[in-house]
Amino acid sequence: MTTPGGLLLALAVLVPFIGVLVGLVLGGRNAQRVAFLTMAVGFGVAVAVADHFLRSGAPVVYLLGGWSPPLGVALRADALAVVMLLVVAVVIFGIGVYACADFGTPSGAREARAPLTYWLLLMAVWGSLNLVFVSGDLFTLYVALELLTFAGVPLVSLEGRGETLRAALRYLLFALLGSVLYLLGAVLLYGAYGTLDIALLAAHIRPDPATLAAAALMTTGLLAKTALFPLHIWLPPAHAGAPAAASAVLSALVVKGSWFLVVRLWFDVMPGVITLSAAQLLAGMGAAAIVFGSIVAVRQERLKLLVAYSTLAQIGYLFLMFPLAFDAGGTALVHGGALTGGLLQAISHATAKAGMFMAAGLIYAALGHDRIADLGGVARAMPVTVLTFAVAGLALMGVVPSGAYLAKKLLLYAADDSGQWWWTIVLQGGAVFTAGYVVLVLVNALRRGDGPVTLVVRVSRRSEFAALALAVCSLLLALAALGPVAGDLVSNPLAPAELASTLLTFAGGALLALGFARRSLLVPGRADADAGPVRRGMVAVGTAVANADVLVRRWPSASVAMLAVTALFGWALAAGAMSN
Amino acid sequence: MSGGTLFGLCAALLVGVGLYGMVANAHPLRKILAFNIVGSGVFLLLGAIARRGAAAGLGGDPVPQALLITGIVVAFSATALAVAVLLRLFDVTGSVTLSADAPAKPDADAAEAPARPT
Amino acid sequence: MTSFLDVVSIVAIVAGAIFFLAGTLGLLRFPDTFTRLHALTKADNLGLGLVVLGLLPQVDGVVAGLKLVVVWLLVMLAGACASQLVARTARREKRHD
Amino acid sequence: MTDVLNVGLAALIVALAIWAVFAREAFAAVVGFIAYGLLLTLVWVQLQGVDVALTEAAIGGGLTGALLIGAASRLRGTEAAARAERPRTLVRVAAAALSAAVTAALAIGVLMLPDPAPTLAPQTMANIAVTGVGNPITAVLLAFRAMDTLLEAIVLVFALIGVWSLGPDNTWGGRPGLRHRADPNGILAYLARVLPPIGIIVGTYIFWVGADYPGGKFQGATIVAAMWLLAIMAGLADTPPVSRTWVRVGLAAGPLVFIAIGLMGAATAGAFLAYPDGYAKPLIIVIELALMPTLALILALLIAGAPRRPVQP
Repeated sequence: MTTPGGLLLALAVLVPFIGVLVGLVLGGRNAQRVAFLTMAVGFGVAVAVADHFLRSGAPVVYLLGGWSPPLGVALRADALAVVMLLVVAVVIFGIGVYACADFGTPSGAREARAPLTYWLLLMAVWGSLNLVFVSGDLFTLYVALELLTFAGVPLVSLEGRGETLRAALRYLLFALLGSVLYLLGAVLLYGAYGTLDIALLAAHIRPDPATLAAAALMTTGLLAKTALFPLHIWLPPAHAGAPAAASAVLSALVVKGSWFLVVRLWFDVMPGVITLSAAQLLAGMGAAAIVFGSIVAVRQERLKLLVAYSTLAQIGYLFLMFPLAFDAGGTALVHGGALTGGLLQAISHATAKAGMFMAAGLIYAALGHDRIADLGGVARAMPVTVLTFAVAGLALMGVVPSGAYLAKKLLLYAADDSGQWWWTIVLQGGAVFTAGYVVLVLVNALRRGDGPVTLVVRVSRRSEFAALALAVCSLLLALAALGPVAGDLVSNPLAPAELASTLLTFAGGALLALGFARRSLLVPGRADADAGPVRRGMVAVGTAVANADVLVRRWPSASVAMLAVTALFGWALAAGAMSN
Repeated sequence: MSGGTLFGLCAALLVGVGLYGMVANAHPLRKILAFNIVGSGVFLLLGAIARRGAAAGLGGDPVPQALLITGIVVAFSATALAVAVLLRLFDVTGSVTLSADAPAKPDADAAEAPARPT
Repeated sequence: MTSFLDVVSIVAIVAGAIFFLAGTLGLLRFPDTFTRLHALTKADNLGLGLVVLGLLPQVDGVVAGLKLVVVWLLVMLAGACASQLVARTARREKRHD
Repeated sequence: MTDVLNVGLAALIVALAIWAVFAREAFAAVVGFIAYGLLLTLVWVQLQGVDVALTEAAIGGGLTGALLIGAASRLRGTEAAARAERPRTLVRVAAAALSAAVTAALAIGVLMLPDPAPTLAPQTMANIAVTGVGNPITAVLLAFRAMDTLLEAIVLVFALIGVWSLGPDNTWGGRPGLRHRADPNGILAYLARVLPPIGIIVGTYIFWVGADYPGGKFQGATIVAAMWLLAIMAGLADTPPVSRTWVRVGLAAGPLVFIAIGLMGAATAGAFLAYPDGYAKPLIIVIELALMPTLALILALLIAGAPRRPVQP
């Protein structure tokens, strides 16, 4: 049944889409104005949805056209959806403010290609994401996924250079392969149950062959769109090649859409069908992503690529919660502390990574390059931007009171409760890997340059502060989450235990950076051959990992990997169904 | 064997053939073509399922048939966008290879600073 | 009367099918573009025309019959124009094989 | 007899799919794919989906085929290089094995689907009277699942924005695609003069009967778009500059009217995309009427590509 405030869900989707259409008609400078108007209205809608949700304490539901499923399509907003609606509204606004400097159209100028398409696509991404969050029908969700892809791909190639076009094509083709697998799964589900409504499916789902095949296909398709290791073929070139204002959208928001759908599918459509071994497989891919992505990130010479590989590692984090979210018997996924932790992780990554990409973009614009080794002196020239990078880095590492900190706490509790000690190690170790590349960048940025830094372009103050604001949001997220989540989880950041853990993380990160960095961190000019055996060993490992990355990201290996992951999931699910 | 089951099995074959084509063909245009074959296999499966749901005097379940029409249009949009990216890639670089995506040399990249609207 | 019309239908459609078969055979076996086109037009025009003729007694209503005739005419138009274009391209590119 | 026909059809389709994947030349593969699309149309008829058959013929075979064949002839020179990049045998064997595994899993899934099959046909027929239309698929597309249809129009708009974003900076606002020139007295120009009036009538007819019989805005719009493209290819017409106001308005009008009527439903009939009692059919026709030109415009412009020729001031 439609609940009060239900129409707001339709508006959350329609407002950005109307913005795209009106912006297209008015064109030129007006597209940007329409975008900001849309952001104001859309934010209001998101707040109103949250208000209705908090007051009733139950999901907000809307039956489109008044037709109830299975014949009609329902929109639903549970706690997950409400939180994501709000977060995306905030992040889009932050990115929008940042993008004014890059994609603003001065008065009197003729309409230009990149600015117009940027503002239209920004709204397009937003509306598509909102649809992903609130849609209650697996086919409508398929359309939402495709909308998201069609909005994301042109963002990658906005600058029109050959390598970005190649990245866009890889992204599009791989994403299409992913979405076709998703659709295949949805079709099987319709054949088995005669409905695609999430709530109705959840009530009838049973572990028969069609359902298991559907689960494996849909999960893998979505993972390909999320770029979880080893399906990250498209992510590094696409995210690093796009203009910073677009990278922020792609990295902070677009990948969260398909991640959110995995959560929906596993927790809300087939919680009893998913087996613990499938969840371990998923989280195992996540753990591999953290190690792999972080090491390759530290091996990068260019800041934007480093940040892109950091996204690869952070996506891994988002999947660690799945094996920790099972009920006591290990038979079904339940909404609980682990899921809250995963959600917080997603939010803190969305805000921190947006801030980080923006900071990287500002540095690129100001220096005319983003070579990490040549960042010396930039901290003095652009203190706000380097601070942004540092704050975002701290937030990603999970320092108190960041959202990632709280997320880690929740996941650690869940790991303890379920006795899965190995995830405790991954969770603790993951922060050290994050610290590795953050330390690498900060050491280089804080180093005194050879001479005074010459800035090619004066970057906009407004952009700098928009980036900082998003990073600070991420760092203070735990405080905002205090209300809904138990307060005793957040401790004083200066308490000895916390301080020690933070320092330990930094120290571990520094060791990783020392070992893996492409150029010696302490003595910039020193050749690796003169280094000690440990450093040489680590360089060898780093090179091997980077080479493996090149291999994994070839089209044939990546697409074979996609099919293999499908088969593995099918096997993990079928084995569980047979033993039950 | 009913038409629904026969074409359902045919759909399974088309999906397999198309998936293989997406992996094994190097040319992006052939990948796009193979994507369309996988896509039509998926659609055919849904069509077979619709046919199995014939009832109430209808030859097939109209809901999946309506989904099919939407799906075909979405697949066409995807193809149009992919072909446009591919042709532009060819125009700009003179080649269509998807490999060799190693990051450009930093110096070469610094030389062509991003075109920032002023 | 009905059976007579049925016989007409069967004869016309079978004849049409034979023209289609001959046209396809020609398309596969003839040596160059122009002769292949020649074979193809037999299938398009005569084959389809006979099939339409055979179907005419079977339809109910004048409108449905008219639609069939329009289909035939449109195919002839499109076929004739397409053949022309193919033949001209073939001649320009001097590709007769 | 029908069984033999169906088995033959299925075998032919699989064979053409294999041809499209394995053929040496892209052009030959695309030609195989177009034939494949046409045969698929027959399959849809066999599966009692005439609406789907029309869509498949128009879009799956027709427009997609046109798009691919244009691309194949432009990219002819790149094929040799691509052939050299063919994956190694090991990868191909792995791909074949895994694809076969997917096929096998699907086949098991198909054979084990529940019997009797779940269906929404009775529910559709029980509620179709409210919508006032006679074609159940139109009822699903414009009443029960109208949201999907709205989103589908928006998908097309997004795709077009994406295609346009791929043009060079200096031709922004200009005309998409290349200027086609053809002999004004040639056969193509003749066809482009004779066919469009008929095509537009046929397209409108297919659109008009869609409310009660197989057909609808999409299939109709495709035919109209094809007629326009024919005129463009024959040099009788040109693509419009993408900065023209009428183009922009035309692109947005269909979805915006759809949304406006939907919101009117929220105010008067209790839900977004609901229709007030007794007004369902006229409103559905208004929506289709508004969508049809938008769809025709978008479909044609998607084929035409990114703006490449600046407008002369």
